Amino acid sequence: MSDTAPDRFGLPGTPIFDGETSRRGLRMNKLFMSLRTAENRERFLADEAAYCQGFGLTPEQQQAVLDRDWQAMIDLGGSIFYVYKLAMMDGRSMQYLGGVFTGMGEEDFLAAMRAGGRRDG
Amino acid sequence: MSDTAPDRFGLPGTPIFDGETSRRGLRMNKLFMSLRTAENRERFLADEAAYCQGFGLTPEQQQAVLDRDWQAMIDLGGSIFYVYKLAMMDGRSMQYLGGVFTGMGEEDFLAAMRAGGRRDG
Amino acid sequence: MADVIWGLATSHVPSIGAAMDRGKTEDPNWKALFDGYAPARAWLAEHRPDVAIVVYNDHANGIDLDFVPTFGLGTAEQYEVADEGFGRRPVPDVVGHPELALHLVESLVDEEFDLTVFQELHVDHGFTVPLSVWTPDPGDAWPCPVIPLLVNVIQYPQPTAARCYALGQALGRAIRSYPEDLTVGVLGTGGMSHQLAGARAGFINPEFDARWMEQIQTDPAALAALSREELIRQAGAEGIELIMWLVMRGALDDEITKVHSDYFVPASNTAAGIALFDNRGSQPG
Amino acid sequence: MADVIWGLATSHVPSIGAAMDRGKTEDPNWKALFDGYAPARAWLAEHRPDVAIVVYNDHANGIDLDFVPTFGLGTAEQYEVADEGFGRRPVPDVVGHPELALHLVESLVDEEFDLTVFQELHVDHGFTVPLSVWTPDPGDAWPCPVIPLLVNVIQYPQPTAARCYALGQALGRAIRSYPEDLTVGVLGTGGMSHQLAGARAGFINPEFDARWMEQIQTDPAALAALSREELIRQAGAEGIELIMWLVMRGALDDEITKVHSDYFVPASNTAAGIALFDNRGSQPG
Ligand SMILES: [Fe+3]
Ligand SMILES: [Fe+3]
Repeated sequence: MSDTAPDRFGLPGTPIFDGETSRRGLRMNKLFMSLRTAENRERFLADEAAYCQGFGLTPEQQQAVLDRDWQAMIDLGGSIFYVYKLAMMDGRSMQYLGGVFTGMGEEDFLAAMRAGGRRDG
Repeated sequence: MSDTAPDRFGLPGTPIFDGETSRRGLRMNKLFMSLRTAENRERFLADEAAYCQGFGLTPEQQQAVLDRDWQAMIDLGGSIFYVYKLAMMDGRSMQYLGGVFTGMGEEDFLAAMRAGGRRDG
Repeated sequence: MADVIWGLATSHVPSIGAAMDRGKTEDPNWKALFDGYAPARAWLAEHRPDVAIVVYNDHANGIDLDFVPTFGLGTAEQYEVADEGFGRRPVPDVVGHPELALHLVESLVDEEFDLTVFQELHVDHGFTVPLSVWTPDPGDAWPCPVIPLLVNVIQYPQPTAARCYALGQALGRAIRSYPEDLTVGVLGTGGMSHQLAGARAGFINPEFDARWMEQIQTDPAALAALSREELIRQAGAEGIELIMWLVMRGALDDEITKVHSDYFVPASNTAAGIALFDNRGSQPG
Repeated sequence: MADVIWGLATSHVPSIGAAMDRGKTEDPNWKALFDGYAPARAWLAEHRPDVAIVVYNDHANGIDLDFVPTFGLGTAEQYEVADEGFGRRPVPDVVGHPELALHLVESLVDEEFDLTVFQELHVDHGFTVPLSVWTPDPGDAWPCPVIPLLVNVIQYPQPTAARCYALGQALGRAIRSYPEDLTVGVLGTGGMSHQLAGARAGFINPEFDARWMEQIQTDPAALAALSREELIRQAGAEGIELIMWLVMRGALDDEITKVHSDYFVPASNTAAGIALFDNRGSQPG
């Protein structure tokens, strides 16, 4: 877990999208949701920083979006269902994201899933 | 009560805005809510029939709006809080509407309210 | 631990706000109403809480009929005052209290209240008029952060009176379980008897209102036992919004002290009431 | 009187819909999953209800985070299929059943479930994938009108598992109290174990899933006793959406007959399950 999301639930490695997280990520998640339309995707791609500023992202959130730092987006309040809209736009799959979050890389992550999924410990 | 709103509650003279009524009046109530902006009020006033059609009102609802038939608007699914947006645009008060609904006229209605309000039968 | 220090019940008729905004409080049609507010306002000015919770309903301004939540709770940092059609009221936007609000959400959902959580909400006269009743001259800011608690009173089926009272009781428990020391004021708004449409428009029932005013202090369970239909029969189609007073009442102790109450007819088409209760047990004022 | 004739639990992973929409159901990665659906689909095709209720959650398509209802129920005549970003699924829009839906709202609000009532709603894969699992080739229309029942599983605090089960039980009573003779199918969607983000992404728990699959039939009260935290620990951060199966289960009788079930890993990052239950008591099939 990151500094900004202390693990009050005792569930390590498991981001919980609670009210405080949702509050922190609201503007950024709204941006992600806006990417459902082709028109907004074009506007975003034409000037990503300006688009982020239009949605009122914090500097850290904007940097995470520009860098496609998926883990940082989650830490800064992104909901995976919303973050995924940006990944989809980039042509990235949920398995690609799984590879990023676990540090395994997409191929190994996919292989682990096909082998029955990952287990605790 | 009108034909379209049978008094299933046993409360004569008392419109109940229930789910069925809300469903019947949805498009019309949306029109009323849209009148909160000056721009929409101008568009409405420029061509009321076209504006009604744009919102998908039934012919009866459209006629009620064009005629400022306040009772018909209620009978056809209007919520008083939404219908009132149209009345406000026309410069009409809630007392004016009370005069219409009761058949007393605004002045007598206002006098009755100042005398302590109306009572049952 | 947070504590509810007072409960304020008040009508939220838009014309009360308009009379204030237009400087008509000394007008003969209005003077008695505002004179009746004076003792409550004076006491409230001496007892500013750290946070307030306003139990209210929206009137086609902040939400529409696409979705109607039975109960909604706002967790935002700020609530803009809605433009209801002809410019917003000249009053400050509302600062929220997300920390307490999020605590309330968790407590109430755990107690099986199926809240809708709002992070974005424009508040209308149902919300700002009670704040003006409390604080006529807020200047740049209301006296404290405020949390909106929305109740569906417009579209049948409204929550039952019993459910509103139970929500208030759970709200009281939730407030008392907050880890920080905070004082809280709770406002229950709406009413009293009135009906806006239909052949019975203009209906006012002072006997019922007197009963309500008495029992909201002494026997809220009796009021919580009333059915929707009985409430509409006795208080008028729109008077049913009195159920919001029961949410406020539930958050207070069984024994409360009345500071002041008053009753006035008509505010527009409505019987207007105010009732202020001290909830600080045996503590001195 | 209306009767629940069957309950169907199924995952609603978007890639299941995508595999169907792109003709990949015979692909080696998918064939076993769709083969596992076949017996349920065959039985369902023989037992078309008059109305279906789909218990599901939205995924940032029909609603956003401005307001998050714990429970929502749709009373609309029609629900458009959402465009989730790259064109809507090539499946029919959904015809609603306002009459039954309004009856359910009144019954459930009377039973103190604080619903949010939707008259306008775009439905996403959480809703359409289960319909596709049931009916792979709907042609121009789904087999019957459908009522959406939304559950917040995305933003903590979700309703407890116990509350979901209680909602299902009240839903069953509400259906049985409908004055018209109607047959009803109830779909509980989501799950099974999975987690999409965090260091534990990709987590799958076949032992827990097997327990869930067994007890959803034989001992739903045991599942309803699990806390949010325990569900997330056992089923993953997103696996908590299994609570929606409990709403479906609550609407069925205590004794139900399993028609078919199957389990498959992975559908995307998810363990996918299907379980079909006959609720017609001792009646012959
Ligand atoms: Fe009101
Ligand atoms: Fe899901």
